Amino acid sequence: MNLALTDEQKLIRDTAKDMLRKDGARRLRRLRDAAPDARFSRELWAEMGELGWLGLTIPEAHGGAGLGLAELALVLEELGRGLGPEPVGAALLLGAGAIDAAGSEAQKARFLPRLATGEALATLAWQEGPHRPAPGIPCMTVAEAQPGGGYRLTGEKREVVAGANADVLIVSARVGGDPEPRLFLVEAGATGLTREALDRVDAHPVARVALAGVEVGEDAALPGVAALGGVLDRATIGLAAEMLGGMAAALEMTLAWLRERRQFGVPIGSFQALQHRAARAFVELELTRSVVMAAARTADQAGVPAKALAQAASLAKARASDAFALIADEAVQMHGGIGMTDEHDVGLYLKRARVAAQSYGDAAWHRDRWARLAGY
Amino acid sequence: MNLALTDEQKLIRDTAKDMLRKDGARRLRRLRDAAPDARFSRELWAEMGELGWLGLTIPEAHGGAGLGLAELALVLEELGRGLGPEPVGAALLLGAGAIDAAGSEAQKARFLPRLATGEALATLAWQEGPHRPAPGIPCMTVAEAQPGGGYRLTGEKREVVAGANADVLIVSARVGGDPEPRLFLVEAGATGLTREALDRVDAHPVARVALAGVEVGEDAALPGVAALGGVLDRATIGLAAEMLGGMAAALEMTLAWLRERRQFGVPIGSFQALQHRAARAFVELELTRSVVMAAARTADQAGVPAKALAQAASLAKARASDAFALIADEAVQMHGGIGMTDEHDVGLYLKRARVAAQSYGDAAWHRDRWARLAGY
Amino acid sequence: MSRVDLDAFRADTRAWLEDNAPASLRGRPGDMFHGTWGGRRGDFESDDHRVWLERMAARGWTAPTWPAEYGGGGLSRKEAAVLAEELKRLKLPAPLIGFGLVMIGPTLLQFGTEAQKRQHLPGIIKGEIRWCQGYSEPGSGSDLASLQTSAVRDGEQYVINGQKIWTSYAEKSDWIFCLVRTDPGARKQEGISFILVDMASPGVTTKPIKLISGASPFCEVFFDDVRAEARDVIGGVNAGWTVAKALLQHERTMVGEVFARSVLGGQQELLALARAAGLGPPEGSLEAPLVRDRIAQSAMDERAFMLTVQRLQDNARAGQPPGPESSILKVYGTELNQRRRQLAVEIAGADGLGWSGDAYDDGALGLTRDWLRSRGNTIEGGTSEIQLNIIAKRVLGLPDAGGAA
Amino acid sequence: MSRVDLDAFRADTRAWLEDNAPASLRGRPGDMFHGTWGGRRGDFESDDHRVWLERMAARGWTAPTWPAEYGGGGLSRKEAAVLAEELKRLKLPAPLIGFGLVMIGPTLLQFGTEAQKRQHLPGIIKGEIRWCQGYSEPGSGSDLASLQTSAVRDGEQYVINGQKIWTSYAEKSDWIFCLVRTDPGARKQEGISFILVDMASPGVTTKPIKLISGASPFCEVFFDDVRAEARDVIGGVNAGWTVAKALLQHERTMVGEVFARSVLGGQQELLALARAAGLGPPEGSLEAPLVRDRIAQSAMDERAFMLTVQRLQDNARAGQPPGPESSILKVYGTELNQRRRQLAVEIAGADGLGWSGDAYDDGALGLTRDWLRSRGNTIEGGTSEIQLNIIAKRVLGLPDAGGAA
Repeated sequence: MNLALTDEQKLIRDTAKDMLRKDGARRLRRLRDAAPDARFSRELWAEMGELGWLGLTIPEAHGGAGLGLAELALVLEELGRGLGPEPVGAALLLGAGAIDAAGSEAQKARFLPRLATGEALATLAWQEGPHRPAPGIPCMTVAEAQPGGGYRLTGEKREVVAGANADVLIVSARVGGDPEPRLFLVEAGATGLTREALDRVDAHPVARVALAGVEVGEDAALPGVAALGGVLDRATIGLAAEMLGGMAAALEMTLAWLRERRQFGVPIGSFQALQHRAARAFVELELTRSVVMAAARTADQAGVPAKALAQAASLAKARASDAFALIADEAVQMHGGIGMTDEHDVGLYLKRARVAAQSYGDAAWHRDRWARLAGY
Repeated sequence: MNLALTDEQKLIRDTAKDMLRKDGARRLRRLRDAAPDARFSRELWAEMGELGWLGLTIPEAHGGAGLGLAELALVLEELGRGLGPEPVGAALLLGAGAIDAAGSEAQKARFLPRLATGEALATLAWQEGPHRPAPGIPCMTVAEAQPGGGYRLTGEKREVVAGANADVLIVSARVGGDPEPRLFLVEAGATGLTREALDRVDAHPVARVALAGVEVGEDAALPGVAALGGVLDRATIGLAAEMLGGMAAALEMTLAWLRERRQFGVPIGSFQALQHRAARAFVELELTRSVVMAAARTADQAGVPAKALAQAASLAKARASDAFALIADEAVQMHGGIGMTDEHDVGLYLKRARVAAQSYGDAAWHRDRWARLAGY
Repeated sequence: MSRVDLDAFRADTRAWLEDNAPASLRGRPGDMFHGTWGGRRGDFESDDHRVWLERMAARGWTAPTWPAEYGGGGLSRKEAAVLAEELKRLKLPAPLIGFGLVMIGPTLLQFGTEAQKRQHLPGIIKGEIRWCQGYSEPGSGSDLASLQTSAVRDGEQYVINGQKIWTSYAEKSDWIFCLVRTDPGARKQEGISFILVDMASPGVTTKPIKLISGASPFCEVFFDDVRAEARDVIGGVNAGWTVAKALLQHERTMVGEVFARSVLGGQQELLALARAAGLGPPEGSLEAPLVRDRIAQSAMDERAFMLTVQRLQDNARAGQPPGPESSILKVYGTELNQRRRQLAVEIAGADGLGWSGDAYDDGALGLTRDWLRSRGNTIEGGTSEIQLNIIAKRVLGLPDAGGAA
Repeated sequence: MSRVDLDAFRADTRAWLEDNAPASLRGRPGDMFHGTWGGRRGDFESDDHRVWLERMAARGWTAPTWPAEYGGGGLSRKEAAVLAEELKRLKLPAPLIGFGLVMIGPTLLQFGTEAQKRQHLPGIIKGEIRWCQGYSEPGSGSDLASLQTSAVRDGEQYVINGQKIWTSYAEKSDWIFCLVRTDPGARKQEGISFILVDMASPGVTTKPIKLISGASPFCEVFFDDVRAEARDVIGGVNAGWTVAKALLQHERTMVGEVFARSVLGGQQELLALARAAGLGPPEGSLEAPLVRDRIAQSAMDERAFMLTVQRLQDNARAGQPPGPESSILKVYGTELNQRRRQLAVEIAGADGLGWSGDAYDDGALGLTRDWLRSRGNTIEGGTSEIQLNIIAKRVLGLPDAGGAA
């Protein structure tokens, strides 16, 4: 594993910087003024597809670029820096990711090319409570095998990223007595499917999804079993990458303010107490960068064991959660009153930091998992 | 409850300051150069008794001053400020305290007057493991009732304050199937009693005590049952008061150094990062003072419920543990290299802070108890 | 006053309250920020609230210890304590709250001339005039003394131009107490005056500031050739900094005490949230040990803070007046509240992250907003950094490096 | 060098090591602080250690990448990496450790004249001369440039008077590299020279400093009319500050990496302590959830730190040389170690608080001493405060307030 960027990776990062980071906060503000179920721009999405962002990690055979999570992480970092609200990580790592990890060749051929172009959006509906569940808590959504073939899905899902906007929902559900859920493709128009877009504090698109006996065909079941864990771990790493970008931007914005804002006749950045706190924030940022890069590279290793992937993901997410929260809090505090105003962007980072910290398992959840994986 | 000092209390504090605080570190250094079992000066003890310190909380009927823990706490605070190693808190709150709380009138009349003068030293042997035990872990020392009357004590005790020097050990032991231990008086010369003085990092006198079938008479059993908890809570508050003194002294010593030490042409105390850390240490000190004073006053309330006493003790000890550790760490750090040398007193506070933090239950233990007492 | 007299006062007070306190208000104690603010545009939650204010104000019991000659209650500290106890017994709300009673009133009592007291105190006590504070400016936050709003003498008046920011409830207030620069040539602290301005004066405009929590408790206030009376300068021309500092210290103590009250009951709230989030059964031991430890820590910090508030009050009663130590309360109380608000959101998980909509219940939406609002606690009323500077220099005597505080 | 050549080098190296590395040393990799320090008084743990040093030094493999002309190995970075891997494969200790190899040697390579390199490098490489560092003085800690030890020119020599402090292992060292003031009239950084002094010179005395942990790894060094050669000034007279700073940065990187290695295995140690203290069964889930959480936090911090060390190394190999970012490693690595040492003592409880005596086993006594010693980590080698100053100013570009760093 090499933790320096290759020239190709630098190029991807710089391109993302020019196109995805820029204007992110403006896009976010525009979307948050829209109704919750309109917090997704199909035009922009198609444009992103055209530019190749949405196929980055989709195999070349299915119309993607076939790149790794190491590359996607750079894109998500830039998106996070700019506060961009587009569900790129969820679409690629949860939606396309689940189909790629667990789908049949036919399912891949049917969906992945449309996802890569941005023609369609897929997401994963897996969460059922306000927290990521502790081990041993079963999935409550059930898929009853139907006498004539196919399944009937019943249950409720929440915190589904872009759930109100997706064309395809991949739904986790238990079949019979199996403890591990399986994954099922549910298309947007399905009878019995209702979706309620949420107005969450970060204004990112997210929804609750109810399945009241949604009937799907035999071909809606993804054949891969036990794939959910790996898909979630990759998405968790993607989220940590986005958080890395967010904390980097919040810190940079704060450093600029510390240099510019004058009180008592000097820039406030010359006050040593603030300098030391900024330096500590930077140390946390740098450590987070290391674990995020390492996690993405671990995920890209061929045949990586599930345990190694889980450890890397938990390491990245636990640290990113704590570091982003710390840096966002410090950023608002160091901005002073202006940081508390809605018109300043720094508060948007604070909001995103908290939502992200509490998504896909918070820091304590991931420390618990780390210990469990290490056998204690 | 009034948290301001009365004039009488101020007088006690000032007297203790002149006599107990002064020279404490010198006394400690002299004792730590002695063998572990010689870490107690009987002459100094008698002198303290003569001056009235050792009878402060012993009832007037038994030769003491009959004052409260609020007053003793001021004395212990001054002792702690000066690093005085004399087991005043243990002697009064564990030794005399147990006899006062659980003893018969005859036992009180026999022992308390000698303890008040310093002619004899009593302590309590209750701890059996490296930590204060979690609830539900029974006392392993047993007292078998003997056919001819009296008891036979078998077990091991550790971290017994002044255990190698005490004339009387009060030993907790289970009788028959009772879950709660009873207390027994064991005199120093008893057959089957062995005591090993420990060389602990803080150089305070402490010992391991083994009881290999020590036989005691019927009159060695203290009649009061279920008194141990209250005695320990009072001693815990006493320790927190000593810790309050320690942290106050460590902070004052550090403030003096910050004013005096010059680097880069200015006193290092003019560096804002150090100023803010010193200010935060002071905030912690002031909060600790409040909880210690409140706990001592709670203990002095007539008929105080056991739960209220336990809550007050846990509040005081948890906070004192964390605050003293923080302040001692900061004190060494702000002293720089000189703070790491054996010849400077600041390191002695660091050592005492850690021992005290981990005695009678650490901060986490007391938070756990607080939650239990509050029903969650 | 003897114990017998006090007992008689208590009996009288109790009887009067039983007779006069509207039944609908009993059991609704309110707090420092929720109650009747009064003022020209004062609206009341109910007619009973208005009656309650009028009856209490008539006795001067909106300001129980202020001199009776200005309309105050003229009570001794001990009598006032008895009144507070009796109000608490019936769980009655304060008849009137606001910055008149806790900020400008005490300042007038300390620095005002007899004429100024007679002019302004009765309106405060009766709840007829609501006050706001004009201190900070966009370029003068922590460095308050660098303020630029100018006041130029013109006959018996001053003409004021400039901008204030972070003025609480400016749009609902009748008068503002302001710091203005009356001598632009003097060293910065020495050219400042403390002046009272009628918000109805021509040239005063206000604009609300929307916070990250969505609320707008603060305003910008603009002064465009606003004319104020020279007789409304408090403490002397160019001597306003002394007045301002005394008021700030008072504000810190108050903010600390407000937080002391607001943190009460934190343990029960957090526990209820944890149980609701499935982290424990409806009663008994919590199953999430880390959350349990943090709730206990928060509850114990809360108790330690309350005891510190009490200790400083007890010391004050024993003749040790509150000094810069009040900064301790400001620093600790605000950070304690922030920790508690964040913990509440963490316990609630995704349920604590809603912004609006039926998918979240009102309690849950309050968690999000309260958490966001709490981030400002360590900024408003003197940042934590300023408080730490004050502690370091004025309490601990550490040497000045120049600059801040 | 092509992959084929590297493979050949690996095969040769492996064969040579199999033939030459004493069997008794295999499986004993040692660390940065435990190994053969060499020097005139160098004693060896065993004859095999001496043989191992001699054989490796003969090939220059004590300093693999240093030029062969001075006795070094003359290996490329890639070859040196292969050698390191092969040593690791057999778990062999470094043949030689010490400040000659990691501090003064690299400094001589960067700043020394040809004559200076020829004079001093071979002794370092062969392990014949052990070096120590004379930087700090009692009055000059963080403010190193205020140092007062004077060196006055006298013919081809300098006469040195003054005192150094915090010199590691001075009493066991043969030479010292020193900062001395050669121009007392110049501005403080500009009158300093970097000079090499033989510790056997008349007038040099050393006195150990006892630490709170009981150990004495540091000394005071006194110079009383000590004569050093003018040819042993490195980097030019009055130009020593540049040399000193380069060496300090190197030291910080090294200290960070040393901590990186020393924290390895922290999780297993803490777990074993917790199980021994009865907080969990010999295998499987720990029953003390708070301790478990802290062990996990510590282990995860350790892993994050290791990955950061690796990332900076990978960046360096990719052509991004280590700059002031190395201060990150110093700050974080030392605090991580402190947290770990304190956690170990807390887990052990009363068993982790012994000072001496049979009542405590050796492992337990080590816990106490290691915890105490760790408190110095954030002071020695540039305090955390200095590192944070460096990060704030040189990495983050925050404005200088004058003074420190």
